[in-house]
Amino acid sequence: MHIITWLARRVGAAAILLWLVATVIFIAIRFIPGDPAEAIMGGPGSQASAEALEAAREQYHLNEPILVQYGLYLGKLATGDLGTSYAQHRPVAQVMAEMLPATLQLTLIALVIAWLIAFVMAAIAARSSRIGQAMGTIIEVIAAAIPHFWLGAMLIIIFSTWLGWLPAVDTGTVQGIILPAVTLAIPLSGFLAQLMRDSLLTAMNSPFALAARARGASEGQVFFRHGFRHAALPALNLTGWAVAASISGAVVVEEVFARPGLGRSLLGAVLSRDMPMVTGIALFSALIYMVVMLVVETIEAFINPAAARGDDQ
Amino acid sequence: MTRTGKFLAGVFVALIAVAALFPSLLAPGSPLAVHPAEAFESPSLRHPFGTDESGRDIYTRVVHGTADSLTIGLAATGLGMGIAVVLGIITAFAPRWIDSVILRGLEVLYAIPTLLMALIIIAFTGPGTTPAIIAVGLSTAPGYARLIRTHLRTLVNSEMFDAATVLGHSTWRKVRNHLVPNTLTTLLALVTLGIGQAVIWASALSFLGLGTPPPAPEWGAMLASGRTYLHFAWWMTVFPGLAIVTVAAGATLLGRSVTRRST
Amino acid sequence: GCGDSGSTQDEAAGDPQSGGTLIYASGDAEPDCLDPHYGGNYPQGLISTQYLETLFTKNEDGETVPWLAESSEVSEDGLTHTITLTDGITFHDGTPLTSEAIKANIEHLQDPDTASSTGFLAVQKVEEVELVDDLTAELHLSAPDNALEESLSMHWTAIQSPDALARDVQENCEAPIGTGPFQVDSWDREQQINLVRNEDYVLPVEDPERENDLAYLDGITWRLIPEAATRYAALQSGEVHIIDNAQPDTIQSADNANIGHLDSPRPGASNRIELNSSQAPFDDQLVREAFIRAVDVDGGIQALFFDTAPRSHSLLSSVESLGYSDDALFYRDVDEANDLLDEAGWTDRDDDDVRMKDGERLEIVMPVSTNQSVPAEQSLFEQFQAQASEVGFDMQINLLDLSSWYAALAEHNYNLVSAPYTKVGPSVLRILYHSSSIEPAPSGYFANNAQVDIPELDEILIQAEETPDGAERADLYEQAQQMVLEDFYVLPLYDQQNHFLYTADVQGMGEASAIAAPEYYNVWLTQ
Amino acid sequence: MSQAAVEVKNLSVSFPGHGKSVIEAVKNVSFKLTPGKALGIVGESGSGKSVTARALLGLAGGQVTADVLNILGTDARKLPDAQWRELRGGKVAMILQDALNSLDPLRPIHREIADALPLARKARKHAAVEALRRVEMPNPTVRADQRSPQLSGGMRQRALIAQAMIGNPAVVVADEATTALDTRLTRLVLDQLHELTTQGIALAIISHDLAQIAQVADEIIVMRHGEIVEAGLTDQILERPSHDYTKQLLAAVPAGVPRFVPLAREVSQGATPQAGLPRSEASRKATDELAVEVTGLSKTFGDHVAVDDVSLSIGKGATLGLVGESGSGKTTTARMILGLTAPDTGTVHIFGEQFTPAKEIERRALRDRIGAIYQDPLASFDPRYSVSQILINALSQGTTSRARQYRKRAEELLETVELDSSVLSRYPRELSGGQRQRLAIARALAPEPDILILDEPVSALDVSVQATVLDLLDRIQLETATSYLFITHDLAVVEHMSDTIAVMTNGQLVETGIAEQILNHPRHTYTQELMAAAPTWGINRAS
Ligand SMILES: Nc1ncnc2c1ncn2[C@@H]1O[C@H](COP(=O)(O)OP(=O)(O)OP(=O)(O)O)[C@@H](O)[C@H]1O
Ligand SMILES: Nc1ncnc2c1ncn2[C@@H]1O[C@H](COP(=O)(O)OP(=O)(O)OP(=O)(O)O)[C@@H](O)[C@H]1O
Ligand SMILES: [Mg+2]
Ligand SMILES: [Mg+2]
Ligand code: NI
Repeated sequence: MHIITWLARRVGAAAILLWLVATVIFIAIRFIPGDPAEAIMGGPGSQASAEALEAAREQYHLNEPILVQYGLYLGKLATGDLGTSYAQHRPVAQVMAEMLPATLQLTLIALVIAWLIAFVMAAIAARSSRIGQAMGTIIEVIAAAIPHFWLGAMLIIIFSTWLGWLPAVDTGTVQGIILPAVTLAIPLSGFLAQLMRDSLLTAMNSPFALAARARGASEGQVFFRHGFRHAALPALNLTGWAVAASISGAVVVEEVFARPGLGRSLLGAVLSRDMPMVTGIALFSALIYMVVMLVVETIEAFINPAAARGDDQ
Repeated sequence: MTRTGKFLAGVFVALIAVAALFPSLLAPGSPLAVHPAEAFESPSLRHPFGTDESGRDIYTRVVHGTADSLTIGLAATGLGMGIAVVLGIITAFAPRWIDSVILRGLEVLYAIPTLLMALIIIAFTGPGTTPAIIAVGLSTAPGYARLIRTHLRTLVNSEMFDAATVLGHSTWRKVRNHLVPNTLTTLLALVTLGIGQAVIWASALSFLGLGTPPPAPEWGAMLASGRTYLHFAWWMTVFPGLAIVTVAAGATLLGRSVTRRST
Repeated sequence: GCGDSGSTQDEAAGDPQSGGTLIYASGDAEPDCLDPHYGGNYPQGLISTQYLETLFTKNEDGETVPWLAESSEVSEDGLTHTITLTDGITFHDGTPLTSEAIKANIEHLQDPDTASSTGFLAVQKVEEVELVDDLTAELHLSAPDNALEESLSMHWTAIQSPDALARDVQENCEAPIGTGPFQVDSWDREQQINLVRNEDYVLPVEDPERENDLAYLDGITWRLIPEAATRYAALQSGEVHIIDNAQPDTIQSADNANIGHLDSPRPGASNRIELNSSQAPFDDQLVREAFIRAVDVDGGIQALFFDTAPRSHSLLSSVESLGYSDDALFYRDVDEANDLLDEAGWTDRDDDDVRMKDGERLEIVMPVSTNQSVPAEQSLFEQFQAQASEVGFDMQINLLDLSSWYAALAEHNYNLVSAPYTKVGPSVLRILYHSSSIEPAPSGYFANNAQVDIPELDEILIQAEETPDGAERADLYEQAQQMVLEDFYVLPLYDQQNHFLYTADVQGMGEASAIAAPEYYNVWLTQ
Repeated sequence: MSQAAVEVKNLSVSFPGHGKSVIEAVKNVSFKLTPGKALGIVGESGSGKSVTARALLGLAGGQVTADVLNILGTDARKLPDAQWRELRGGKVAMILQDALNSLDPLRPIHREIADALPLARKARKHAAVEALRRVEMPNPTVRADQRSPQLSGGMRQRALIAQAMIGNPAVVVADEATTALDTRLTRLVLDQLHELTTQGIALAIISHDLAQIAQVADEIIVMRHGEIVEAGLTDQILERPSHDYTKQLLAAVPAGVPRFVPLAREVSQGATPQAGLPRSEASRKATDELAVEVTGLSKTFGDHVAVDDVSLSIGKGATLGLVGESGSGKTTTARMILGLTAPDTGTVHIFGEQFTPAKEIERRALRDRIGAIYQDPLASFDPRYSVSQILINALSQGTTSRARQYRKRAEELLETVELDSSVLSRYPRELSGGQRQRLAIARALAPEPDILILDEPVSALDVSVQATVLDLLDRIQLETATSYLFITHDLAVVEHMSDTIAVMTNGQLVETGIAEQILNHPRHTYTQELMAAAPTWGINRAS
């Protein structure tokens, strides 16, 4: 298939997916108990007057029939207008534009770190003895089982309080992002390493690895030329999920490390029933997921063109 | 698994089971009894895990919390798995168009991060134990559903199934003889793997103040309250945290060994 | 203010130096609005103290003294307050401070669209503001109010530029314009609020120690770090200079860590639990008393607060000179609690050992705002929960975010509540216990959470506010407090905690506004 | 004889087994490799051929001992790994057994071929293309950039040979270089290997198929259970095999053996008890009744036409052999006949009744009459079922897998396929390849079908096991007059098994006819090509 048709198809599929996400969230929000007008007026505690509520309904088109609202909503989305935050009374797009870079930075760095850790763990485990293997499994499983918030707290104690090496909160500097990113990365790396090691082991024991040895390749060469690629594939496959998981993790990590970002905004938005904000963040997460999937598939296509074209495997 | 491995796994499962079903056998005290005068005691013989800010014995709370945390993990996984099985079966057997519609739907849900979905669900229900279960269950369902669908599809298209077809077995018999038993093993593996993650997700919700409310000795909630005293009473955070990690990791290891055995 | 621990460092560090940005880490919820007229909660007061100023303030002896006002006068009948402003003060937007501002600000507070709660109640009695000249205004009251100047010393009534107030509410929330030593530069939501020095600042009251009127600090970065442990870790590692809402355990260990501590108890009400007397079971005084007997306040405070919070037996903060305290009323006696409940008719027990009466369980609900109750306080309530259950209460604690908490109160869905209320002066008692406070303010908040509804008490509170005689005022307030305490509407706990920790390079800490919010005008950083 | 390139004396290799036991994979093996000569190593599966070969590169993996292990003048017994690496590839090259998997699917094959060459990047690629050209890879420049999944089995095999050749080695070891290749490709690869010896390379060629090795090897050693049972010049081994095992191996080659003549003779006894040899075709009940009649079957996957208008028929009690290269549509045809894949067009009739198109319910009555056996039997068993459960499940129409009443029938079935009833409690994965294939046959026989569809039933088995399975199939057909559709790519097998032969290529049936006629007088060019490639066997079958 031509690369452009391929890309166009993927982008088309992504657009449909976004539309579906938007619809699901629209429906979900209609079902959330409570009066959206009340949320706009500052929550149920505000006891806003009936006129004020009516005005809010008017302003946010909450009086229209549901289909009209849906149409308005989609129309706005199509033009990139995510609406106005109930709580902050600012355009959601503006709020997100402020928050998104921080979260993206955090998740991307975390992803890279997770990949590195996973890779090193897998490499060490794959080359060690049976006991080493078992230890490796246990370490990976434990890493994958650590809750973010606990890990974050422990890292702060160790690296900020005891050792004083790294700042506990975001300082806007490079050091400031290390602990949050590592917190996010470690559980992820546990998952990735488990996957990687299995395929790494398979690859290192495969006939083609033997063939490489038979033509004089050293263990290192076998590892980098063959093992690495094969280990990377399944982990790469998991990256879409990993990004989604990191965004989940970011909710907690941003809270622990007092970092601004989508995660914290989301928590606030959910607590204050700020539905435009929730919608915006959900759509953006879905968008990020899809962009990542697209990138992942492109990389995969690069590593393994046959699979991408659907040839025999 | 080696013999020692099996033994250790057995002991682990037994301990967890006892802690969940008969916590008083392991820790006779009450997990809720406060003793302000004994607050913040560091681990000692009397209080192996120390005491918390209200002088409650953390060991007792951790043991009694097993049921709560595990119930959340089990219930959430059960819920997620239940939905996933239904969807998985529908997608695996229904006509192609239904399959692709549901598949799209699952992809949509999959594209929304778990915690985000859980938070949205909690926006419906308000915080609490049951909402946390529902939230975690619903938000993990799409992932399971995809796995189960793939598994079922593979089975249905397998030569094993073909062989039964050629022998003239009816669909129902094929399902009963091959599909259900082979899927159960996979489900068991998934469930054990899922419980650990569900416990973690639920504790994350507790941490955010959206899960089980205090003073119930749910581990996530204990952690959430312990983190305030992180600099002063590390034992309040370390032990419930270890409990979560142990159970989650233990369940994963168990799940892995189940998967191993069934392949 | 009371700078107990800050002053010792001052001398050692030498002369104040200009420059540097103070990094402040707040554990409070992010304000919805930086204009403290809007709503009016303590976090707004804390930050607006830096960029807004009030007409009056408190001196070191706790007396109300003029600040932006140069002088004030009360008419014989107590119905007219004449306020004259200090000349030569300009707002951050360059407009001069005139009497017009007093009118604009009071009207702003009274405008329902502002959705003011605290400030609204403070100026409730002002009927009209009449401009006498450029600097003088007359406030005409509906009834005498001897607390008016105290009320006007609070930042919830701080003076803002009339031009700025004319803007859209939302716009004004983003960057209120006042006369303070700092001004709002920008607001990065969920991260920080950036304040910069007001380069045109004029100190309304001469200070012989100051060479020029400008603040030493270039600015203040007001960060939001809700996690207590993270906040403290950030302080320890020097990433932030000051943290608020310091945890008791960290306060205790701060001394060893070369960290300064400022204890600035808030004025107004003490921190207390109010028992909702409007509905069962606390409509019965016996049950209220039984609850109070059942719980161990002293033990809990001792364990949880590490001697940083002395027990209070008063409705008012220890900084309020007219506070009345009765230790004898509050003690723990479980047997007595049981007897009281028996006497009140709660004699049956269900399977969970909860008392019953006429088929009703002895259930009490306590919504707790996680934004307002620090973890130690939440733990204290948990202890109460356990102790109350020993005598047969089924006490349920609902941890809620602020908005849901307000909603729970608005729906009267509570039996117990701990709601902080900060106001300067004893007139807070009228706000908290006058039956009219059962009606919600425009913001939706009603302050009489105990729902005390005693006509006699109402009268005393009004009288206390209207009398021009200081001694009579004190006497009336004492009567009022006695009534509320003796009928067990309230369980006092401790002063409203207001602890700040700061690193060794912060100098000059200790000054605070009338609402006990630290001021950073005189604070400087050693470089 | 010239100077030996490799000399091995008393080579033994052992692996740690379960617990403290030791697997002696190779025991006291001695041989020499001479420049310009080819040594053939034959033996059944697991006899230690590959381990021996790998030992020549220091890759045996286990505990290696030898009195002499001399490789190109180097004593390789205690060689450090770095020095081994100098030998590997450059001086001693190996074509690994598993050709389909010996190229990394993620790397372009030019890299796989040339990455060991000490040259610049461009030059390496150039060398790889040249090497591919030498092994007659079609379109070498394009192929060089492709990855192994894009290559057919034969192409991969040739790429591996190119890889072995590129460093100009003095010794080449080819391990089962032709397994899984169809006849034409086998021929080609064998020719290319032979070409090596003419270039003065010392060649070791390994196979379980004596006949194939005979094409190339100058000398042969026969291995069994890790030991050499017989060694000698090729002619001598083929004509005057002295060891019984060698004789058995020779007899097992189906090429040229008439129908129904057993292949797996216990040579010492002269004949297998069941098969009163030689049975003639005349002993079969010949009828004209058609068991299977297929008309106009077509199937398209996406835009790929897998099967194109195929019509064929199988008489009752007769065998139709279906041959064709890989991907020609054989399996798809079989699946359509079995009603597992719905054809786009065409019909299938079983004993005159319509089987396709039809609803599965309607088919069920006919299902009893048609059974199937697959290339990979393991995949067709539920891994959770033991042998007895598998059989009882089949016997009871899937109603139960435990009921006692079927036990006896199950044992009878096992007896029919010459399996001991002791395997009843075992699981399929615990059986050997030959046993599994028998179990598959036993299961297929449970409903006493009149037709068996056999899709490459012996491709995965080595010759001796293959022989027993083929004999079994013969016997069943004689006893029950079952019709067979026998799919294979092995001409020798098809010749031995079929009454009629159908030849497929690219989804089309190009030629159908009496076996004899197709084999000796092919009309279609494709068939002619196929036949020309078949090895000629100069084996003396007299024992
Ligand atoms: N790495 C290993 N570990 C343990 N046992 C091994 C190992 N490699 C080979 N073996 C055993 O050594 C024996 C000989 O194996 P080898 O691969 O040499 O057989 P082969 O003659 O090549 O068979 P085939 O025709 O199936 O390729 C077998 O029993 C095998 O199980
Ligand atoms: N389910 C399917 N979907 C798509 N293509 C298929 C499918 N099954 C078979 N094909 C394609 O149809 C063609 C014929 O396949 P088939 O398996 O029938 O070949 P074959 O002759 O049995 O080959 P082999 O000898 O390798 O088994 C191949 O190109 C194959 O890739
Ligand atoms: Mg081999
Ligand atoms: Mg096939
Ligand atoms: Ni003071």
